[in-house]
Amino acid sequence: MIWHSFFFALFAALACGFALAVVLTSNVVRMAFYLVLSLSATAGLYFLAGADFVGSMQLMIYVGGTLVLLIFGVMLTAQEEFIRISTRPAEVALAAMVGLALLILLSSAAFRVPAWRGDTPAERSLALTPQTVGPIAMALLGLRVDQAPPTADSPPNDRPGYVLIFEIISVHLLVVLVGAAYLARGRIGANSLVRQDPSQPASDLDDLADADPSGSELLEASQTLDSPAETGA
Amino acid sequence: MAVTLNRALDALTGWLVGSIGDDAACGYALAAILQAGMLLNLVAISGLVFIWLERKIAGRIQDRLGPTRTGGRFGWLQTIADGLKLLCKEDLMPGKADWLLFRLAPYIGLAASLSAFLALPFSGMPHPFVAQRLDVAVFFVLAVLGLEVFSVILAGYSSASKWSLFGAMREAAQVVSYEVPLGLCAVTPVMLAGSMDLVTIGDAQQGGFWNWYLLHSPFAFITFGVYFTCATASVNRAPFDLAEAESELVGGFHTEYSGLRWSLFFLAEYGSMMLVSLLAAILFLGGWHGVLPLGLGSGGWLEALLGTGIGGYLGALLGLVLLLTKGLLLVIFMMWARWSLPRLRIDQVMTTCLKYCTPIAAVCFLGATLWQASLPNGLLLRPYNAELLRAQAAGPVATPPADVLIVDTAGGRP
Amino acid sequence: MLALPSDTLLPLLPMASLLTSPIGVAHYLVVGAVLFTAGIVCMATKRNLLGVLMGVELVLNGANINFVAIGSPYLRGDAATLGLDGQLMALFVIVLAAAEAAVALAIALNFYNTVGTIDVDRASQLRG
Amino acid sequence: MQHDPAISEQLRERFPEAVVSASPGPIDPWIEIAPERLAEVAAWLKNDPAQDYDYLNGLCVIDYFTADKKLAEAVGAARLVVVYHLSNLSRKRQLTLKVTLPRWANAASETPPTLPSLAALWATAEWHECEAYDLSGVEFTNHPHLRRILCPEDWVGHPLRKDYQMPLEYHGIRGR
Amino acid sequence: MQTSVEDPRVLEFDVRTDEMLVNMGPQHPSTHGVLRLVLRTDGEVVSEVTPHIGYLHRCAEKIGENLAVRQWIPYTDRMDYLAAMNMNLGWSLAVEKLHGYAPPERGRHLRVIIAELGRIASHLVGMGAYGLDLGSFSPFLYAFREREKILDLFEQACGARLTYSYLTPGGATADLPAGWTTRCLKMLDEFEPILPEYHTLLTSNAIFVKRTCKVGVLTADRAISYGVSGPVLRGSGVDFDLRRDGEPCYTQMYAGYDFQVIVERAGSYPATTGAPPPPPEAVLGDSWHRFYVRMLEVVQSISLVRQAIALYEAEEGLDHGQPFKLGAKLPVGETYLETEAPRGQMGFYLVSLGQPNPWRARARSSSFCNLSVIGEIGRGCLIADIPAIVGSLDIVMGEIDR
Repeated sequence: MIWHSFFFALFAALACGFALAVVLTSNVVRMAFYLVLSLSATAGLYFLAGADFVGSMQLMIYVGGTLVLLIFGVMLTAQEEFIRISTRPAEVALAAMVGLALLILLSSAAFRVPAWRGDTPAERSLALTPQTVGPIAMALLGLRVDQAPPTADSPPNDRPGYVLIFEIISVHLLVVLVGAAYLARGRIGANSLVRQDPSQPASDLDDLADADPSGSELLEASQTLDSPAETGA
Repeated sequence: MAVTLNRALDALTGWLVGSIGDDAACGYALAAILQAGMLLNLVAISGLVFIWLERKIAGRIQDRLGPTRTGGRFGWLQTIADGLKLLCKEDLMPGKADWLLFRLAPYIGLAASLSAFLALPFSGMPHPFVAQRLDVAVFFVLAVLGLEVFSVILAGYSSASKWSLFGAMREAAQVVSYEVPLGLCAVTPVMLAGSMDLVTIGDAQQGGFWNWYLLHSPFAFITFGVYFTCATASVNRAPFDLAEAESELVGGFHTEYSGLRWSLFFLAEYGSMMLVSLLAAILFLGGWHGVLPLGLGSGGWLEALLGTGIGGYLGALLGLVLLLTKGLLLVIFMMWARWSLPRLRIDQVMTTCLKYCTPIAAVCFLGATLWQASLPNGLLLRPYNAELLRAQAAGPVATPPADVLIVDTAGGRP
Repeated sequence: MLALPSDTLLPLLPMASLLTSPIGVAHYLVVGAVLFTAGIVCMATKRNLLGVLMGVELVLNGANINFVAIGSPYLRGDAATLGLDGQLMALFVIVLAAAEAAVALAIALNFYNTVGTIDVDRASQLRG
Repeated sequence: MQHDPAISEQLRERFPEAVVSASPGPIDPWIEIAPERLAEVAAWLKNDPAQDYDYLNGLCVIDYFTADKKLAEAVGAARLVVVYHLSNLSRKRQLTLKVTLPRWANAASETPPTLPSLAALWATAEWHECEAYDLSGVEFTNHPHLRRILCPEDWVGHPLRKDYQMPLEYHGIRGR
Repeated sequence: MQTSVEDPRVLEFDVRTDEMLVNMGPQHPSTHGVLRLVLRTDGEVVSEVTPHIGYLHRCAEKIGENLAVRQWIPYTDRMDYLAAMNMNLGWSLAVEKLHGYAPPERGRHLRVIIAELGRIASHLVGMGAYGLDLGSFSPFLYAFREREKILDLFEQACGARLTYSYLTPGGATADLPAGWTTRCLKMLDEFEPILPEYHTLLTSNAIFVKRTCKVGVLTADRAISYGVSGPVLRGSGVDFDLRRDGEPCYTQMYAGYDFQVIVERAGSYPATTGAPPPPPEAVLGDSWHRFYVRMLEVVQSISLVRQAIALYEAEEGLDHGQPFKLGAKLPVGETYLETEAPRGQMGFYLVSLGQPNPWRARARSSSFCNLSVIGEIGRGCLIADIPAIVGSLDIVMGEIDR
């Protein structure tokens, strides 16, 4: 058990430490990097808890997919003035107080339940890893092979699995991805890409880019520019 | 292997320290260090060999000799000499770079490349040479391999160079896209073996090349082709090496790197090349089993001759050699492609992935499934051994013998 | 390795059982709570839209740790089942988080295209 | 590729005051055009279906100026001559036009002489006119982007002028 | 409220990124020397290409005004240093045109041999470097292997391997050494069967076709307007080659030779053994066609060298043409002559006031005009297309900057 404790301490420290780093840093690229480390450490915690499949999925989908997407987004928008956007100190102080209170509440709640304290640990061998892939797959198909049947002679497949949720989530994912692809498409006045004739004056967008980015006129200019429906109607 | 090694080491340390801990803590620590060291050496040495091999192959393809001076007439020591040179080079960092990310990025890539080897078996039952046998080994390897992209993205971003940024953007788009068909292709052997455990998958293909999943069905054959294409793309090898396209982006993501950090990127790249090749060998090419039934495994002539102990280990060792040979051949194929083909354009790379590889992989998966279902004993709908699973999950009550794991979920194939 | 003088000093500290008692569900829950709180604070304080998104990811991961921990047979000391419900829930959360991230990112990019900034405090109007 | 023997007569007929002189030449014949009429002559040569000089091989500037008394007679009056080499690819015809300009529009302030740009007729002219401006100091009006193309932007002087002196120093680099 | 957008200046796009100005060069692997291209990019899409040249400017024309015509020959070497023989030839012919001189027959055939070998060597570099631009390293070394053999031949003829100063006003500095033609024919016999391998590696390679077809399309009209020449012009389908259509004093060099201008006529190229047909996706005037024209010209030049060697050996006299006296005064007059160099029409303009050195020596560079199209055909392509386009133009900075 000593290794379990040791690795738990290690991964927990990494996960919590980098989660705090995400909160504390103001550089958005660093934030994304710390988040990667935090979530990877979380995957380690899953492995420790015997959830190999979830751990792998965390690494593959969350860290390898979602966070890459996130960093992609950061890089697309990471202009000088947006990399560091600082928050007002008062807000920070308020958030820290609320957060601390929430943390104490949740932690104390966690230790209220005696069964959760880990006083009666199940023994396990480090050499063997749990075989959860098959049961999870069967559960997603509606078969719960992992639970003991209520009676000895009842067939194993009359208990509800997760087939409905699985279907819903699959359809949901499809719809969401199509929607996201549609949403990400933007519309904008002619930028220099379509400006074939170099002598033609630069479009509004270029003026926009040249303008002082912190000015409020930028916001208004971009809003008028990007509502073609109004100008067309 | 871990358990056997652990027992031996625990006895050794116990003898040295004078008492045997009930937790076997020292043994596990030593076993872990030893195994990590072995894998590290494997990657490092194979990196050295591959770089030499790449130069030699490139030379031969281009009507040259390649390295001939350092280390005899074949230039064996050329890579070591180059490595020493790189060690001595100044570690430069652009003034505007994000120092933390810039410094860390190469290590992330190397760590990801190395970690994926943790779950990769080098031999089958009864002595699976694997650092940590996982039930989800296939996905674990692919998932950890996918983390390598962070090193490229962060290196590209933190270099404060436009070329690096372009390389990073390309890499991000490319790797995330290619993980989809790569996973789809890897699912086909998983489906055929009925397990994500690489040891099980490898052992399901024993007994000659006609049992390899490559030759299982036409669909599986095509799947292998798609897998290898996508694997080449996901480890950034030509013709998909857009992130470092030297004719367009100077050096891509590693434009600003020099010296040791620069070489770490390449160590990671060669490690990943080896990894995807070994994975391909296990998933499709029979893994550690010979082209013809050699009888090296359990119940073979080797065990009959030398006994299950030494004979078994010797057989596993020979299996390891076989697996490495297969992996090496695939790596050489990648090198051959690199020195023969022009590079694709980024939009063509994405088209290849999204319009060709992904649909083909999906169709082949379906096809292979139907093919398997139409075989006489192919259907997977056997009574599921729930009791055994429960027993196993319950822990030490029904712990099977240490080195014999349940190959229960295997599909219809022998 | 973690054998500390637990009898005398540690009970005086709050949550000292974290270090002395064997690792159980509660320890995982505390990690989950830290991630959850960090996420909440992140969402509340960050002005960068993507920072807010990262806070959401942290919150979801905190919840996920709870799911996995409560489901884990090793931690509960209950080896009768494989404890798959927690893992399955965690899987669903991961998938939904991927979907959520895709949509949120699409919104963020659209926001950026439209408004020309990524600072949420600067988007004071709902039109555009 | 031949010179059209009739072209000088046609030009004289159509633009009587534009043609300053024409030489049948011992080797290459050429026609000299008045600078102020260059644009319309060029447009006619390009667009008239009977002429159709669609290809501008290039243009260059010759500086006739010398301080050497022995050469003064051969050089003649100080002037700049801009030479245009035109071709008609389909009929394999070629034509040489010359335009004589003063060396300076205003010698005191060293204002370069001007000539209308032909870049709108032949895209070739765009870069060649830049080169002529850069090296010989002829300014082309209505040019889309007249700039120093070979020398650095902040270079002083026009190197192909006969009286050009290499600067003693350029950004700390010794010139002579 | 209408949602569709009528304004053509409003377009839909996937993800907007910020415009970025990128300096490609002057130290960049694929800008063929010290060319600097300033790219205005939107993501990977290039919205504007601005070439900046002049990094190799030596004011060779000014130097030419201060040297005797034969002394300027080494400077012409350094213009298009990959086809220095053809540069020598261009200036020599211009000087000879001023003198009204024609070299003896043996010298004429010698010049054809040398000029066409120079064309082969130059096109080989163009081919190899183009492969390199597209990320294929091996063809470069194959091309250099063959080029080395040609350079060996040049070395035997004149003693130099890059800047030859061999052809000179009046003829050549020396006759070809004994046995040279045999070695040359042997080299050609070895070289010719290798060409189909290059076609396999590049011309008909699927990735190569994908990378070059419909990339950097230059229509015939624009090509003529920009004054491009050589394979770039013929790749756009303009049937023009100075070896056939040039001035008499140049075309007479090729009198009696059997050759065809390599250009697409009525949808097909002149039949060439071993060359694959154009792929269906190729458009006339794109990068693929420019490359293809070069490949076919290599084959044609081999045939021209063979004819020239036969004629050269059949020639009775031993006079290959004696170089003009170094300090001899030039006749008064002026002349302009363009010759067909590998990269296009290299024109030399010579104004003489009767001194030994010209009053004005002007070099009209083909690459200079060829490069000027990059701003037009490079607009709207991807970053990866820029090396593909620049490589297909096959520029040499020494010639552009002079």
